Amino acid sequence: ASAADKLKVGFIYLGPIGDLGWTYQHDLARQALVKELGDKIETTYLENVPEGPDAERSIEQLVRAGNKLIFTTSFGYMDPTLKVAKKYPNVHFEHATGYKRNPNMSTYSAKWFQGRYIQGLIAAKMSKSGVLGYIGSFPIPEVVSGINATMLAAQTINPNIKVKIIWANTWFDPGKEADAAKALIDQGADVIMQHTDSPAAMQIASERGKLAFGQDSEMIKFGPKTQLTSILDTWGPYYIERVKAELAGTWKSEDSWGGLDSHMFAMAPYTNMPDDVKKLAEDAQAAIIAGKLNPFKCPIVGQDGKPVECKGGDHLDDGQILGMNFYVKGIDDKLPGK
Amino acid sequence: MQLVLEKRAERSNTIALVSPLIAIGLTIVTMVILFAILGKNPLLALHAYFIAPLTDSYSLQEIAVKATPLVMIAIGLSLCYLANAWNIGAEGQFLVGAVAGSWIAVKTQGTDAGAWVLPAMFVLAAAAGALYALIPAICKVKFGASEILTSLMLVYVADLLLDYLVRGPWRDPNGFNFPTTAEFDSVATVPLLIEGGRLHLGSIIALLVVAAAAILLGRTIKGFEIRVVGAAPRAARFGGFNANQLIILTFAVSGALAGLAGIIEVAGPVGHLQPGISPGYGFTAIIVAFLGRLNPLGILIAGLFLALTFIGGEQAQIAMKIPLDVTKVFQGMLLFYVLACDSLILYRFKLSFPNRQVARGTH
Amino acid sequence: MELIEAIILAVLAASTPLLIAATGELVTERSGVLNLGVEGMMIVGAACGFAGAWLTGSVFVGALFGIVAGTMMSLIFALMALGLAVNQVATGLALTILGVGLSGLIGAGFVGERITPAVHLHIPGLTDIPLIGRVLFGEDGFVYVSIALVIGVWWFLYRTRAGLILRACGDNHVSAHALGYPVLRIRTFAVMFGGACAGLAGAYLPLAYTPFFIPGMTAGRGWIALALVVFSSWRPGRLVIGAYLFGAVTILQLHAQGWGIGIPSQFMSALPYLATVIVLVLLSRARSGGSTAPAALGTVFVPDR
Amino acid sequence: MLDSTPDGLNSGEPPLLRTIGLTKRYGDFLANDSIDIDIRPSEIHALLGENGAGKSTLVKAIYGLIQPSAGEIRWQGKPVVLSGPSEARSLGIGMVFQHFSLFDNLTVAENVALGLDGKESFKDTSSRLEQVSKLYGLPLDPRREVWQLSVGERQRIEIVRALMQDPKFLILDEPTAVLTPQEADQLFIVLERLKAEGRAILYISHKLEEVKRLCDTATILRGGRKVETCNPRLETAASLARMMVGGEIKEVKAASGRTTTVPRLVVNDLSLAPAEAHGVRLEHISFELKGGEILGIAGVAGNGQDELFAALSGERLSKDPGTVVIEGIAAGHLSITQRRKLGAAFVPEERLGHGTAPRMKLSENALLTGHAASGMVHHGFIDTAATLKTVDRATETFDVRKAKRDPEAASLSGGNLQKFIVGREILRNPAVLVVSQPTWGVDAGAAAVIRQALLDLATAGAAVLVTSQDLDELAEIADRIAVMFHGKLSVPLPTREASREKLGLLMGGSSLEPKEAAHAVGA
Ligand SMILES: Nc1ncnc2c1ncn2[C@@H]1O[C@H](COP(=O)(O)OP(=O)(O)OP(=O)(O)O)[C@@H](O)[C@H]1O
Ligand SMILES: Nc1ncnc2c1ncn2[C@@H]1O[C@H](COP(=O)(O)OP(=O)(O)OP(=O)(O)O)[C@@H](O)[C@H]1O
Ligand SMILES: [Mg+2]
Ligand SMILES: [Mg+2]
Repeated sequence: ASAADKLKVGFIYLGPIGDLGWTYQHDLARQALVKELGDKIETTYLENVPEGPDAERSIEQLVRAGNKLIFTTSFGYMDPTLKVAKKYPNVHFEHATGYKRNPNMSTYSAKWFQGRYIQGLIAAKMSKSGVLGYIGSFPIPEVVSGINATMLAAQTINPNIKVKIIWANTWFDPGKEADAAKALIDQGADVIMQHTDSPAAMQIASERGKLAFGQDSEMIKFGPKTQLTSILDTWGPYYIERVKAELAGTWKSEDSWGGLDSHMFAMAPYTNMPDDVKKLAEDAQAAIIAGKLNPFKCPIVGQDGKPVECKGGDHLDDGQILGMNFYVKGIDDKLPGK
Repeated sequence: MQLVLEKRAERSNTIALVSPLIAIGLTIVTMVILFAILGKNPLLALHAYFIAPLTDSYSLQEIAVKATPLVMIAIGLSLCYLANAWNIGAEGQFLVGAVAGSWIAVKTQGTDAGAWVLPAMFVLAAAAGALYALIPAICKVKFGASEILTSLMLVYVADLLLDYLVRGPWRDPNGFNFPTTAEFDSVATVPLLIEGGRLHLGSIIALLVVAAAAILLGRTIKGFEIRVVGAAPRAARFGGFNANQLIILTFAVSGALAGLAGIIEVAGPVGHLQPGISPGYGFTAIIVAFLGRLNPLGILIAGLFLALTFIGGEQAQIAMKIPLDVTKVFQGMLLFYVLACDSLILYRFKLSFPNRQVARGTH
Repeated sequence: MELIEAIILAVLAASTPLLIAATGELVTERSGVLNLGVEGMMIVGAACGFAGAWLTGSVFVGALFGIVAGTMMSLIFALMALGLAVNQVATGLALTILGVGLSGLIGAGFVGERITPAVHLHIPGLTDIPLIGRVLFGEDGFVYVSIALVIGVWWFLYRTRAGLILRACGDNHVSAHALGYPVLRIRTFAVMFGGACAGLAGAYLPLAYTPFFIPGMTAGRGWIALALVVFSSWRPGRLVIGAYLFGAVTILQLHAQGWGIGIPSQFMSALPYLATVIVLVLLSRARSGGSTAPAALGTVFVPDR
Repeated sequence: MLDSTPDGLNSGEPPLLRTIGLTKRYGDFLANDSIDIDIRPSEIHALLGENGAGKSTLVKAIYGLIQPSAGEIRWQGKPVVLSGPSEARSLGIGMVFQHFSLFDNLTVAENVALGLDGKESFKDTSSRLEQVSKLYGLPLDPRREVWQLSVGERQRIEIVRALMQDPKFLILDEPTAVLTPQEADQLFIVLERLKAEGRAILYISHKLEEVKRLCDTATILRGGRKVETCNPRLETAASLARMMVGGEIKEVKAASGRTTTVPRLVVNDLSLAPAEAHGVRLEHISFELKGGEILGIAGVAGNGQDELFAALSGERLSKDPGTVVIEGIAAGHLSITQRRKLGAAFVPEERLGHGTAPRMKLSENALLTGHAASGMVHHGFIDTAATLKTVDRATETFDVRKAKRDPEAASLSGGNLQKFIVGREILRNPAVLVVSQPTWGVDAGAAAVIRQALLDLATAGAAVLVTSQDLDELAEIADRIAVMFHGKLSVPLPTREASREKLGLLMGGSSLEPKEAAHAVGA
């Protein structure tokens, strides 16, 4: 195909492509896409696009530059994407982690809490002190559901497990993330989990001889003896699939909320743990993929001791998870904004 | 060999006119070199930056949208800077204004509140911005605390305040607990000027602000006061002008304008309150103020020009895959050149050679 | 006990880049120049420092790269603000913007790489003394350098003739010029020293704090360094107190969260900034109106020749 | 005019320093035009000229502070090129600057050390400082910071600093401008002693009597050129002045029948704490000034004149309204603008930066003081035409010379700017005019115009208060003269009774009786 009739695919990134985390993973996926379909498509991205008033313009700029399929890769792009989508019905949009859709606007996200559940199992097994350290970015449902899933899993191993939570109030400030990791370790945590983007916490845990989980990307480089596993954002297959659909003319607006079964994300190899723990993790992963294990299986007791309403039959329904704003029993922290 | 400055007896008006052109010329030359180093075709790149955005009405509208908050904030800042009051915290005042204005929008959401909502939001935003700016101003006047630093520190505080509100009390109940308020009602939204576009009433307000500032500075005694206090504080006191009052006043006005810009952004292009409503407008506006030489008309031009570089930078990213960092380098460079060339208004540049040869000249 | 030691260690680490950058800026400001571009010089120092260490495998060389990069940035400032008599506030801001852009370009090639961080001192016996052992004898080189730097700067300013001349330039450039001191040259050196320190402070981040480079990793520390200089009322001794105090507030708010104190984390995050404002006010108040700022700070000087 | 040494004047000895064709150009402006001058050992050589004649420029070039555009300097017969003051100092050239070159926040010892070349330790410098200052009778405390010191003490630092270099040749640029007559006498003793030690001295002063008394040779500059070298002892003050100005100076004439009317400015027991740490406290100042009268206030700079000006103008307010009464209205608490509305006008000492905003146009500077009561502002809007008219009228009435109609204040020469400022105020027909150092740094011609204007204003019925360090000026125009010392004001003496000696004593603080001062009202 000549350059002129190649399909143009655009991406809007929140951070710099070099953030080693969220944006970095999206760009890896874009590169995979180019590798796979490079003769049929041409990709363009805009990096460092703030989630404010500029987002709408940046998205529209991509439309005007001839992009027919546009991935907007952060929650804050939801409304701008919707606005542009309504304006250009012939262009298709893919918005990550949001909940508003349109005939030409899909949403996609991943059930990272499944991965967090596995991490919770590993953490409880590996922790000698019984104290887990959790670095949160912002108390949004995605992060809160991750904490809850971790706790629910950990409690199955050790009912008295404790979690200490520090909100960094940033997705990205390596220095601060490092400080938070230090504070958690100093307060007795021996397994560090993070929901912020840089490898700083992994690095600190490695320095201190503790254990940690990566976030978004493979961080084993920063803690060869430290990383237990990492939740890898692997958007590649999804992007390839959607672009193929676009090429074939079968693209439809969808809501993809992919779990471990969907390849929307993956677990990095289970390392630095004894075989039995590894087996436990692998079994849980298999069970989740097979649909036999649901991290938010009822009954779930809230922090206040009252059972949480079970809207999805024997487990919480998607809406409850997507909008999660409570802690489960056993977390002694107070959820910000509650 | 040494560069020596020689003071001109009087500022050169000719240089004042041509200096921005020289600066732009120098920036372009530097950019051509930088593009060449990066392996990009300089001509195409310059076209993407400067020409392409000017060729269609969509981009022109976007330039106006982007320039609106920049110009509005920069006008306020210019008043401060003219009066020698260094407000670096417009970003915080912008956020606080946005928060305060949004309060009305959030509280009236879903009620059948009438057309008073938007004006009330504007007023409250301006008032909140002004009050927030008064903190550093009063710390300066009463205690002599450096306003540069206090106003800057308060930016971080405002940012966290906004964050707290949208993640807590003001969270959209139907928003799956994401950190944003619900979409504002239409009575709480800034009207668009062109249907289907993004150009909004805020741009007109910004123009009015520019005109008002031009009249204030050029024609009124208050404007004169501001200029004298900054240019010659002791003479100003002799003239009967109170510098402290003016610090308070200019801070309040600039805070009010930043706050107004904040609510206009939120109730306009964004449509709801969320974190990250400002891509650093308050800081970029400082550049705009200086690029515009603290002159209202200059600020209007500078604001549009800087907006052009943002739009152009995006188009260059799309069309030629030029990294965003290049746009930043380019903006920094432009500011350097403008400042350097403006130095020519007051000074002559001379190259002097070690005196040993000169002094022997007549012997 | 161990927790206290750990907190002190974390505070020292968090404070060190602030202390280094602020010490440099203190010297710059003592000579009468206000360089607001610390953040820009730091971030370029971080990018170049990492590049240096990655290319050569040596943290020491990386630190040198950072120093050189910061110095080069400061030379741009010197050319503008001293050579061309441009407004120092505007120049400093422009320097920051330029620095952020440049560091992105320079660092782009090194994203995702990691290096071996600066080693910590270990003297068997001494380092193992409880509570103080690691604090005194178990730090990385940067921490000791930062302390040596402040002491050196104190000694220079108050015990050497060159320091006296530098303070004289900051007090009254017209007089200094009349006595034959090359005011602009002295200030250029002071600005360069400030740049070198900012570069080193920036390099500390990817070389010792978190041994990888990410764009924007200075995250506003340059601005804090500037605030600390005012906080210290331009005295090296108080600068140490200020830097460690700020570091302590930063670290303790994280610990407070870990302990589960039910205050919104946003408020805790805002604490260091609010504390800075309050301390600035209290200090200025204590001086009862009169400022101890170098009298010529931030003013343009164009000598007759 | 290659060798301009007049015959018979020290021609026996070879010159210690000689300049040949020394020229300094600023842009198109020739500040020094081919100046030849010879300085010999054991000579006190005066350098005379009007303001702006190029005296300071010449000595700065000799001291290596500025680089000549052309010409040569010879030291002990050998051509030298001075790259800077430290090179001049190493040759043995010392200098005391017209404007102090001190550092307010450093100690006396540090200030002195900065003026030396640092070959001795700081400790040695301090102890030598004490020796030298004792030796020449110029006492100083090395540990005090400069901002705490009086003007006289500051002058002493400058001189001691120069002496500590053991100079062969000492340049003093207007050293007595800020000294009491008694302090000046003390300085002359030091200078005579230095001369006796074989050192050469280049002495710049506007006080011609002083020059006649002290100096062996005088070189006179006019407009950047050397016009004459002569023996001042053989000249009269008038003939020296004529050489400086290049013509006769217009006499200032007081109208014969000046009558005094009602009190227009009354100050009652005004006391005011200093605004800054090193300011002067005003103590119990009282006087009464009638229409048609000129009251002169003499005194060494830094004795509270600035503070008095601020208190009278309203730049500083006093709590008690009755302390300052303008036109019968208690005004102590009123702002400067309100006082202007009562009919008062003010001319401060500092022209650039206080009296005017240097980088603003004259019309804007007219507005600076005229906005309150001169119809230049309507409903907050500036009437530009009115401001320009004020500029034009001042230009016409006071012969202000400038390059264009409305230039920036800083581009005017000192004398012309001062004429503009005085004109700006006088054109408002003030009932009370308070003026500080009206002719400081102003050449004889312009000074005459300004003094005449003050006299005419008084004749027209205004009350005029003139603060000046120039006793001759006060003698010429004032009806009564009071002396300010340490924030206190002496009883005004009628001018004919105020001899130099009496005033000198008062300026030194000798015979001031506070009780008398407090109750002194009128004459
Ligand atoms: N840097 C400069 N640039 C331009 N002109 C200058 C500069 N310095 C001095 N001049 C001008 O040179 C002339 C001579 O100045 P100089 O200071 O030598 O006068 P002076 O004889 O010492 O006068 P005064 O009695 O007032 O001290 C003046 O007209 C002055 O304005
Ligand atoms: N620093 C300077 N830079 C440029 N030009 C100057 C400077 N100082 C003075 N001039 C120019 O030199 C001229 C003479 O200024 P100056 O004030 O020294 O005059 P003057 O000879 O002392 O006159 P007057 O006797 O009226 O005071 C002015 O017209 C002014 O334009
Ligand atoms: Mg002079
Ligand atoms: Mg003059």
